[in-house]
Amino acid sequence: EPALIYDLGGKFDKSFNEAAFNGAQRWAEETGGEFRDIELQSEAQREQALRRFAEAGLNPVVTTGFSMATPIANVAPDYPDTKFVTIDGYVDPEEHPNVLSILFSEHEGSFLVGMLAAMASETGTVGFVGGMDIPLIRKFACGYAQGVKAVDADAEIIANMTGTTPAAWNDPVKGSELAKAQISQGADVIFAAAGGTGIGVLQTAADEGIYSIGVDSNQNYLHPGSVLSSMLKRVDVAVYDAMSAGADLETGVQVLGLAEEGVGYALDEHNAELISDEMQAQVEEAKSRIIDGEITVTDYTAEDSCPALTF
Amino acid sequence: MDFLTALQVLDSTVRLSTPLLLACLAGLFSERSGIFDIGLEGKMLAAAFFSAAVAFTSGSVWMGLLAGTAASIALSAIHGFASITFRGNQLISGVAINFLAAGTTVVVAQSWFAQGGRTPSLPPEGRFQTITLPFAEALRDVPIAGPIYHELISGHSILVYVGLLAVPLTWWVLFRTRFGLRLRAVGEAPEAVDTAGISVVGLRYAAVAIAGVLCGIAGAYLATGLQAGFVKDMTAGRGFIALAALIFSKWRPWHALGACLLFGFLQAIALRYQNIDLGAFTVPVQVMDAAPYILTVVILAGFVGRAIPPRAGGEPYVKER
Amino acid sequence: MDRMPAWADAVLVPLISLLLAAILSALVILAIGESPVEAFRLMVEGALMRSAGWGYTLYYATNFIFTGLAVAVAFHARLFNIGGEGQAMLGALGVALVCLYIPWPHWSLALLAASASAALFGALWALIPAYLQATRGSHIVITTIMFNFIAAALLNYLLVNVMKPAGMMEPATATFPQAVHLPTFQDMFSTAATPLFRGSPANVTFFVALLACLFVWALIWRTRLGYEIRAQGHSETAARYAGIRPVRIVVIAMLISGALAGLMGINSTMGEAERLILNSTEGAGFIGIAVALMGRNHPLGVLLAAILFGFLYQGGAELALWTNIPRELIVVIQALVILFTGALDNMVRMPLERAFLAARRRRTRRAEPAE
Amino acid sequence: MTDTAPAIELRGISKAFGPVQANKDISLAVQPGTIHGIIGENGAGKSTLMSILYGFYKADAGEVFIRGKKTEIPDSQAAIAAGIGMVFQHFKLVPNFTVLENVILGVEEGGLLKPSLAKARRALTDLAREYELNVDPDAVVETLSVGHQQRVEILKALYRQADILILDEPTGVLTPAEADHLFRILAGLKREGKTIVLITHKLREIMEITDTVSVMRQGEMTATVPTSETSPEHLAELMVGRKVLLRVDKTPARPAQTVLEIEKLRVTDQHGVERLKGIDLAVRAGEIVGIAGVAGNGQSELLEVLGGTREATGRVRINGEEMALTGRHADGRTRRGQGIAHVPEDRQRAGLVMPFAAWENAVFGYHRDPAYNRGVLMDNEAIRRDADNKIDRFDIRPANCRLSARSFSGGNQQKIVLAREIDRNPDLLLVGQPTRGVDIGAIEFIHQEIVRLRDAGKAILLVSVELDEIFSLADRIVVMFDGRVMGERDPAQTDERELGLLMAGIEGEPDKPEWQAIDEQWERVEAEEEAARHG
Ligand SMILES: Nc1ncnc2c1ncn2[C@@H]1O[C@H](COP(=O)(O)OP(=O)(O)OP(=O)(O)O)[C@@H](O)[C@H]1O
Ligand SMILES: Nc1ncnc2c1ncn2[C@@H]1O[C@H](COP(=O)(O)OP(=O)(O)OP(=O)(O)O)[C@@H](O)[C@H]1O
Ligand SMILES: [Mg+2]
Ligand SMILES: [Mg+2]
Repeated sequence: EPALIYDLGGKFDKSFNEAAFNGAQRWAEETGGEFRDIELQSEAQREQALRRFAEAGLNPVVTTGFSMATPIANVAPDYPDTKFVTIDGYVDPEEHPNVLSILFSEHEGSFLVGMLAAMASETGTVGFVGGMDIPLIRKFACGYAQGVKAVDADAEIIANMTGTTPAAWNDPVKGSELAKAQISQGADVIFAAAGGTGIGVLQTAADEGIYSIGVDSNQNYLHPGSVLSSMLKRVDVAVYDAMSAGADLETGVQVLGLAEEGVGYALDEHNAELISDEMQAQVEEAKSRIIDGEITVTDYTAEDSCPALTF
Repeated sequence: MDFLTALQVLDSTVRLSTPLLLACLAGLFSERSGIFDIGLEGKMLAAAFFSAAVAFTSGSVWMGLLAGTAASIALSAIHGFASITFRGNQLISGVAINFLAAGTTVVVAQSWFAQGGRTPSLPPEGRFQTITLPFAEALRDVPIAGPIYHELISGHSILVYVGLLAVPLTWWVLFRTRFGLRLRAVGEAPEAVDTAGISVVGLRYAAVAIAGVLCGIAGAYLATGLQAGFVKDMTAGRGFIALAALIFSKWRPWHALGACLLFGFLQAIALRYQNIDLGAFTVPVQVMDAAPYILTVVILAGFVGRAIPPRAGGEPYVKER
Repeated sequence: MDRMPAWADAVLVPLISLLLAAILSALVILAIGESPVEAFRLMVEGALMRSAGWGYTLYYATNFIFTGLAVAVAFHARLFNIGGEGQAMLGALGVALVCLYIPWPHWSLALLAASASAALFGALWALIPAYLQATRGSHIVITTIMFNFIAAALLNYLLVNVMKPAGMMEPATATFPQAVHLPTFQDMFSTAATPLFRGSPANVTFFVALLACLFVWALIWRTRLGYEIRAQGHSETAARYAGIRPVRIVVIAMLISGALAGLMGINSTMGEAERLILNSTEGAGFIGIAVALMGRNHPLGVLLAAILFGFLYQGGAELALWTNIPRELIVVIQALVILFTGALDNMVRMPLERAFLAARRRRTRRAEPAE
Repeated sequence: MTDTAPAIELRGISKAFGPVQANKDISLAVQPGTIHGIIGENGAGKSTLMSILYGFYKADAGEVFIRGKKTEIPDSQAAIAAGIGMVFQHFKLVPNFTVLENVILGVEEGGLLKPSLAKARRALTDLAREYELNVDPDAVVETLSVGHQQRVEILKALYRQADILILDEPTGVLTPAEADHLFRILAGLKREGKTIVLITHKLREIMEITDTVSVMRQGEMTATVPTSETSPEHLAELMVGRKVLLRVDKTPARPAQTVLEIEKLRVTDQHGVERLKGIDLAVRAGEIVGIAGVAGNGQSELLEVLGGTREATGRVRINGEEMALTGRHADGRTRRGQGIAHVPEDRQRAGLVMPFAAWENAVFGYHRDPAYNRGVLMDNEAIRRDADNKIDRFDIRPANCRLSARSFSGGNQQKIVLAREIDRNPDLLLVGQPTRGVDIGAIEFIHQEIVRLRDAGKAILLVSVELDEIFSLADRIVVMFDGRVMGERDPAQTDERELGLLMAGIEGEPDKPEWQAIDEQWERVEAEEEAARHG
């Protein structure tokens, strides 16, 4: 029986954690298995949940969020028979042989939606709304900006952050206002990587008749015809795979990028009309070139700086 | 800042100020009657949820507004029960209400919609649409005044106008009606009200109920006016900012309007100008994020001075010790 | 002269209030289709029947003791310090600076220095609101709310741009060196034969918190300063008459309050996370308000209320682990506890008082004919 | 007259506040068209009884008959409807409302204020003419003198067409002339057939104006007698249950060196109103200087400046040493160091911290004295021992230093303050209203203590609104009016009338009726204040 630990954002954040939940659901439905899960409420519960699940014999213990890396590193040696999976966190595989670190190349996926944004934009100005100014969000923003510039070197990118308290992830009203401010500055495509705040961004984009781009899960269905696409981060697949592997899970470090289909952009019936064949062709080409290594997308967190955007 | 940008910032100011204003006036009624209210946040949140939930289920935004207001009034009733009838500590009661709303909204939302403490997205008829005031289109091209009318004054949802009208109405009620006279009296000298043969308890409940209504509208505006649904904790501390605005305004309606517009304006500015580039140096986004709060402190310390709350505020009315 | 014996007021009233809160909570749990009995069993077993459960309960309690005491001290001077959250954040920053940039030979020295630094940073963050209140009359409620936001922005900036090790994903500092690792309850009380508090974060800071309770008690009820703080809190006119300078009291009380809130940083940052993370306070500053009010601003009350909240936190974690009850239900239970023990206590007290008075009347009436 | 029903009849009224039995089975009948006095010690239950009649408190048992008809009075609305009006001992006015707003509160006409205000304005003009009760209808109540605030209370009752008027200690705050004026109004009301109940501590007033007098003691009605058949001494005995000395025995003063010298002392309050307009005054060792004046004429400010709680300009010397009037040395702590002790006018707000225990209050202001401290900690044992001593010497009851100040009666609270201040053996004792709200027995004791301190060669500055008290204690009388010293008199060579006029700012013989002259003075002062506030 596997276990899943969601990050503080909670199970139903409409993006990252929810994707993890969906993956687990799918696994449960397909295999008829059961899994335990917990929504963390405080920092100290990270280790606690790991330990309690490990003690209860649950295996593997899958976790979401970069903040789980350190707790897992602390706990894993105490439970050598349990496999731990950290999605987004990095735990040294040499030291901790029972840990699988799954990392996503969000910058690559963001690059692709950035291209879409630039192509869809008529004003040459696109926006980005982040939840909080943290490295992960900068990684999204940076990949996005590079994609935009790749299409239109003169394009302007307005990047905003919502706030500095945890409320920043759940403030759709502020998301709306940021979107409006960006629209008034000329943006006609906005990429929201801001949890619950993003709901407000997408809503406003739909209300104001511009495009928005969703994040993590496929959010195209929220406002068909307005959500240009979503930057997919296939946490669901990662969770599904980990749970399917069960106790035999192979540990180490997995980096899921475009090549592994770990990230991508969403194309479905809700946005089919928005993405022309030409746009799709260009993006697909860039995708394969990234996979081939012809294009390198800078990972902000690796360099702590971004060629296309200053923070 | 060019004219158009200024208009847009002011437009944003109006939207950001409205929930603050409604909550602030709610606090004003309550505190003018001698009942401190730090539960504004919770009441708004409960109203936001119930308005969205009922607007979604019933398909009518007005039903939503009604339900949101009812939820907010229910919390007001708890506050009244604790602090008027049972003479409990008004601060504790307010804290409890904030917790209660934060927890209940998500628990109920989860068992109702199973979308993780969120309501589904509202269809258009479940939302307050923006309304275009008469002649807005026609006057659009008149220089200066045209854009001001079209951009800034017209084109908000009806609750914004309700909020703005609530200011003169509050002033009028407080200073021109019998009810207002009694309300102000009960916050200053409840024993005078009592010996004049008026029920202190009744007046205070009335004030708290009005606070419930106004918070209800504020919450409904957030969820069904500005947004199309409820997200957990979506009030994001606005109740506390409203409280600050109330103290800032020294419990006066027109000043409350000023204070809320100021807070809204500072936020709008901070949202609009997040990355100020000073050539060699970009002002960090965190500085802009904190700017409204820093400026508030500066203004408070520099210009506002001492705020003296209603004399009987915070203390339960006890005749027989 | 009293209407009700002191023991009844101190024990009976809160107990009955808690019972009412529990009954209502049970109804809520029932309403969402879960079993309240099972839920309470899980909470009690998880929080109180295992040493590790206690380890968590006391860890949370430690945080709440500090923030609760902070609110309480300010309250004695009739200052409503809503800024515990921001002060605690700064305190944590102070801890991190000391632990990261100074090589310590032993944790005890580091603890002393970190405590001093946490207190200093917390106090400094309270200083501006205090000074503005004292001299300009700027309402402390507004300024401390604002300073919470400013603290969050400051910490966000520092962690992302300055203190984060290069290439790291998380907006957090590096882990503190092993030398400043504080002994946990596990380190202190476990033996090879009987492992206790396994993996739980309760650490030596809990004793610092107990000392802080003692300190606050002595300060408020045994020192001249405390005497003056209380006098000022009860009546500024009287304080002025007695030659107590209000500016001084406001500033000092807030400095102490801020320092206490800041001390929370040693528990969460040095004791648990062992690095400075963005979300190190997690709203404990606000819980402190409830804790102080419920504890009637007395250190002993604060201690008990903090443990009650620690229990709710830890019990809530257990619920989240083993049931499908949403975590927000715990928030509802907390709300009910605050409401019944804090705000609706008179609902219990008034009838009790009447009952005691009636009982006494009966006693005296029966005694009279005998005279 | 005998066949008409009493205007008020109370039967078997009982009322307990928790464990305190404030009224025990009280019956009382008040004949219509009479003035009925009620006297009794502090805490005897007078106010409680009348508050029950007015619907402020609910009686535990008993019945009320108004004009012969049994009447339920669950709240004040019912009392007002029954034609009862009450002027409370502690005014029930909204301080930041205007006179008009206070008058209409509760009896507004309709939902809007405008018509009510207009109507009340007209009615007030009529009432003012009819009863010589002038007040500016637009003045904010907190800016009015206490006397005028009382008028507002009376106007409120008359506006509500009360024909039974209850006045609870109305003269405590009035000058003799104002009191006379009030009594003339009451007499007029009586002539119109209205019934008046008057509660007072002043036996002279009872003798002067009432038709019947009832005496209360410890919650019980002990006697009701026609005023013509009794005497002050008899009443005092009925009240206290023993013989009381109504005058203080004291020897002539033997003033020595000057202790306190005040020159050109000025104070401006936070509204910009000048409260002291250049005071010159000296107090010598071994004398009691009594400052007479109506409350609100700068006496409080004078005491506050000297006590260190208010800043001022001018010069003050204590024992020849210059006193700081501004800055951080103008505080109570410094003053105490200079040998000044201060019994403040308002013991509950300034002199005591009400929730503190008696022992804590017994060192309040002197809590930094090394005798009460051991290192950083306070020596609570020593403080309690000290408090027990004081309780013993000043016969403070109950003799339990662990009770909070709140649970002592007014007189005993005052004794705690006095004990604390007199015990320091100060060079200069500032005393404000030492016996306000204190009953006859305690007054006797407090006066003796003050005189004893004088005889020990200390300087004493006494402020009191009670002329009786000034006369019986002061060796010199200084009258203050509107922030100025109106003049100084030798108590042996002046009388209440002369002082009363001085207290109203009138020197020599006025050229119109006294009360009219007084009224004009007050109005001038209030107008000036209003101007200063807005200027
Ligand atoms: N709020 C209170 N709580 C408890 N007891 C009180 C309270 N107020 C008064 N008492 C008690 O009631 C008694 C009478 O109080 P009150 O002030 O009326 O006394 P008093 O007769 O005026 O005494 P004194 O002559 O000394 O002024 C006191 O003994 C006091 O202990
Ligand atoms: N609201 C109250 N709560 C509790 N006790 C009260 C209250 N009002 C009065 N008492 C107590 O009831 C008793 C009677 O008080 P009351 O005010 O009627 O006395 P009084 O005769 O008017 O005295 P005074 O001359 O001081 O005005 C006192 O012991 C007093 O302490
Ligand atoms: Mg009385
Ligand atoms: Mg008394």
